[in-house]
Amino acid sequence: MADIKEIIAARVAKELSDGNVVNLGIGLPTMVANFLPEDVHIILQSENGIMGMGPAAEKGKEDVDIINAGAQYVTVNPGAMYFDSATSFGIIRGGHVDATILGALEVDQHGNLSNWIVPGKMVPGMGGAMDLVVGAKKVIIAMQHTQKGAHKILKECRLPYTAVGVVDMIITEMGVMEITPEGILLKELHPDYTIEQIQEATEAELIISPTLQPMK
Amino acid sequence: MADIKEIIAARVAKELSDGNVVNLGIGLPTMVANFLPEDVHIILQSENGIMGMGPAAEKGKEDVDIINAGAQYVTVNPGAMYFDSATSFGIIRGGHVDATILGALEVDQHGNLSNWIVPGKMVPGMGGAMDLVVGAKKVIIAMQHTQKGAHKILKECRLPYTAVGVVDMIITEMGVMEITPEGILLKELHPDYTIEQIQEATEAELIISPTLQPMK
Amino acid sequence: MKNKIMTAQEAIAGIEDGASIMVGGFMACGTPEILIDALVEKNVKNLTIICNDAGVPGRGVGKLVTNGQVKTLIASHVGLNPEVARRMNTDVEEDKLECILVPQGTLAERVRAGGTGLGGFLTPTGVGTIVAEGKQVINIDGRDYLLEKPLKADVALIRGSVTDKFGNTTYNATTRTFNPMMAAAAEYVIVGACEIVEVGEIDPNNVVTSGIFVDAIVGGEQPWQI
Amino acid sequence: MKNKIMTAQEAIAGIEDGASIMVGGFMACGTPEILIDALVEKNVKNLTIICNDAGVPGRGVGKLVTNGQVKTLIASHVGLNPEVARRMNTDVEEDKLECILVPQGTLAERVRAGGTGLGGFLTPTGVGTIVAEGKQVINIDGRDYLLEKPLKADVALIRGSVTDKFGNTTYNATTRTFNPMMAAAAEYVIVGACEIVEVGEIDPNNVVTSGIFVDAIVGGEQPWQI
Repeated sequence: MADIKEIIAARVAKELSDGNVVNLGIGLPTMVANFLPEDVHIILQSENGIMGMGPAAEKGKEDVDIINAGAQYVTVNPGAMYFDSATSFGIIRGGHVDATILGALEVDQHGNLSNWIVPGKMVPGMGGAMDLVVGAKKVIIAMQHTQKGAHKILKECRLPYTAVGVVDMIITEMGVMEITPEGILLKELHPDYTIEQIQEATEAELIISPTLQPMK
Repeated sequence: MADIKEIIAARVAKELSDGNVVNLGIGLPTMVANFLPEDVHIILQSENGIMGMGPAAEKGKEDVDIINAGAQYVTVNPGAMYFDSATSFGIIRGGHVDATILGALEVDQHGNLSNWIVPGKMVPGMGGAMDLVVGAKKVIIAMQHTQKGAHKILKECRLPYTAVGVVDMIITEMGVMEITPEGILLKELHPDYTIEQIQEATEAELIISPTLQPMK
Repeated sequence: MKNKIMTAQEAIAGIEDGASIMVGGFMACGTPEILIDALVEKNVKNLTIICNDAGVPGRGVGKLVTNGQVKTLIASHVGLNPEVARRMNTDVEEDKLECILVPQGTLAERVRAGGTGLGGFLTPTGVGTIVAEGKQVINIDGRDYLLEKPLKADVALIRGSVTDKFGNTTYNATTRTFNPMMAAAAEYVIVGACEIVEVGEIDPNNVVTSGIFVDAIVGGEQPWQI
Repeated sequence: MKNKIMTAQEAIAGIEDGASIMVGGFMACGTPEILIDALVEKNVKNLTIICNDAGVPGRGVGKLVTNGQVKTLIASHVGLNPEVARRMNTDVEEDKLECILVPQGTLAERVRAGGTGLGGFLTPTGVGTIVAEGKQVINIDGRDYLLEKPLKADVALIRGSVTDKFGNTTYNATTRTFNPMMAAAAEYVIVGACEIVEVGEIDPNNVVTSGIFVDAIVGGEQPWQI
C-alpha cells in the first residue's frame, strides 16, 4: 500500500518544475513534496492562508497559530506570506497556482471530477476543492487506479461533480494519463502492467499514445 | 466669499458626531474639520488609502509617501491605517463611511446629484465621487446656493448625473435643506435671508418646515 | 474616544436567540474561544452560524454545535466534527441542524461582498455542479459563471492577535482566515484579543482590520494549547 | 531561485508597441518613476494605460502622455493633467488619446476581479448615470446593480517600498493604492523598488504582495522630491 502511494507520489513529483506554485491535497498528494529532486524547489500554497509553507512542525516545537488546511501544525519557509481566505482564493481562482494535486472518487474522459459526495455517507463539504480545480493552471489527479477493483476512471462520472472539464492529468500506480479533447490518452504505462490490464481497470476507453513510454 | 464658505462649513460641522467616519471632498468641505467642537473627534477617510487622516503636513516636514485624495501632503493621527484602493472603496461602498461632504453643480428635489460634467468643458473624471455618494450613509452637499445667480437646486438636474436619489441634505449660506420623499424640506433659514429670497434662489419648490429654525 | 473594552459577557449581551453570527477561523485556528465560551454560557439558541467549518468537538463553533445552539450552519467543510452529521440526521426536532455547504472561495468572497457593498459576483466555481442549483448562470466572454450573492450577519466574532484600544487589529500567521472580511460584514463586531495595546502602537502599514469596524474588544484570548 | 533583479531596461525589454500596461499609484504617489522613465526612453507607442489617473505633467503616467505614447487611457480622473484634454481634442491623428473614465471604486474592483478570476461583480455605483450605458443592470433583492467586468493587462508596473529578492513587497503609507491588485492582474509584473532586501527579512504577516506575482525587480526607485 505504502509502495503504491510512493510510486504515484514520485511520478507526480516529476510534473513539477522549479518555482512552481503548488497546492497539495490531504493524504497521498502531501507525499509528493518528499520526492522532488534537489534542484526543484516548489512554493506550497495552503488555502487557509500561506504562500511558502514548509514541512510539518517538529513535535514539541509547534506554533499553534500556524496550521495547514488539514489542521496540522506546519512551518513556513523564508519568504513566506500569510493572507486571509478571500485573498487565498483570489490567488487560486485567479490562475496563480501552477498545479493542484488531489485525489478523486471518480474521473471521467471529459475531465469531469467527482470527489466530494459518496451517496449514503456523510457529506463533509467541498472545502476549497471546487475552487482549486477550477482555478489551478494544471489539475493532476493522484490516486490508486481502482477502488478495491471498482472502476474510478469512467466514461461518465456517476457521483455528483466537483467540477466539469477541469482535470488535465491522472497519475496512478498503473500509468500516466492525459485528458484530451478526444478522450483519455495513456502516455506512460508502469512496467508491472500490460495495456490490457490497465484498460481492464479503466471503464473509459484509453487512447494509447503512439509514443507510449514506461512510467518514470 | 471666505465668509460664505465659513458659514457653510461651520454649519456642516454641526451634522457630525464624535466617532463619525467622514470623507471630505476637496475645497469647501475640507474646511469643515476646522469648525468641529472640541469634544467631537471625527475619523477622516481619504479614498486614496487612509483611515485616520490628520491635518496638512507642515511646510518642510512633508512625507512624500503620504498624500490625500487632492494630492496634498498630509499627516495621519495615532491609530491610523493605510490600505489599497479596492479596500478603500470596499469601505466606502460597504456603507462604513458615516458621511461624505462634497460640492455640486446641480442637485434636484429627488436627491439626484450632478457634479462631474460641465458641457463644453473638459471632463476631469468622476474620481471616487460616484462611489462615495452611493456608499456613504449620509450625503451632505455643501455649496453656495447659486452659481453667480443661476439656480443649482433644481426640479430636475440638467447635467449628467453623478448618482440618482442619493443626496440627504443640502447646506448653503442661505439655509439647511433635507431631501424627503415629498421634496426639499427647508429646515433652517439663515437670518440674513427671507423665505422669499431662498425660494427665489431655488428652482425646486421648497417645503417650509413647520418648525423652521434660524440657521445655526 | 468611546471605550470599547469590556468583558465577554458584556460584549455578547445584545446577542439574542435567532441571531446570525459570523465566526472567524479555520478548524478553530483563528476563532475567538473566549467569545464562543461566553455564548455557550449564555445559551442563546436557534443561531445561524457562518464559519469556514464546524470546528472540532470542544473547539471553536464545535462547542456551539455540541451545545445545541446552532439551527443553521453555513460552512465549506464540516467533516472534522461528527456531531454535525448526527444533528443533521436526528429525529429530535430541537436538536436538528441544517447545514448549507458553500465552496470555501465562494464563501470568503460572499462575506467580502457583504462587507463591501457589492450586490454579488460571478465565479466559475461550482458551474455544472449541484452548487449551481437555483443560481443564475451568466456568460462573460464565452465562459459561464455563477452569480453568487453577498452574505451579512448581525454579529461577527473576530480573533485578534494584537488589537489597539480603538479596535485596529492584526492577525498572526494562519489565524487571519475569514476574520478581516467578517469584521466588515456584520452589524456588531466583537474582537477577542490576545493582546491589547495603546492606540498608535501598531504601525498603520500593518493594521489589517480598521478599528472603525469594531464595536467591542475583549481581552484575555489565549492561544490554543496542544 | 531564479534571479529577478535586473535593470529597468532589461525589465521592460519585452514591452512592445500596443501593449496594455497597468500602472500603480495615485497622482503619481506610488508610481514607479524609474520604470516610467525607461518606457519613455524606449518610446514604445500605442499603449493602453490603466491607472487611477493621468498623473501630472512630468510625473507618473503624465510623462507617457506628454511623450505621445498613450493611445488609450483607462482612469478615474484626468483633471490634474491638462495635456490629456489637449490630446483628446487634437486633430493630429497620431497625437490622439482616447480616455475611458471609470469610477475609482469600480476601477479598483475591476482590476481586483481580473487578478482573482472573477467574471465580474455587481456594483451600485453608476446606476442611472452614463456609466451604466451598455451595461447589464441586475436587480438583487430589490436594488439595481451594474454588472462590471474584470480588467487584465499584459504588464503591471508596481512601486514597492521594500521588496525582497523573491518579490515579496510592502508599500509605505499611501503609495499602496492600486499596486496590490495590479500585481495580480497582469501577465508580466515589474516592481520598481525603493529598497531590496534578502528573502526572509520581511515579516510574513506584513507582506502585501506575494513574490509569486513578480517577474522582475528593479532597484533604485527614489522618493519624489518636493
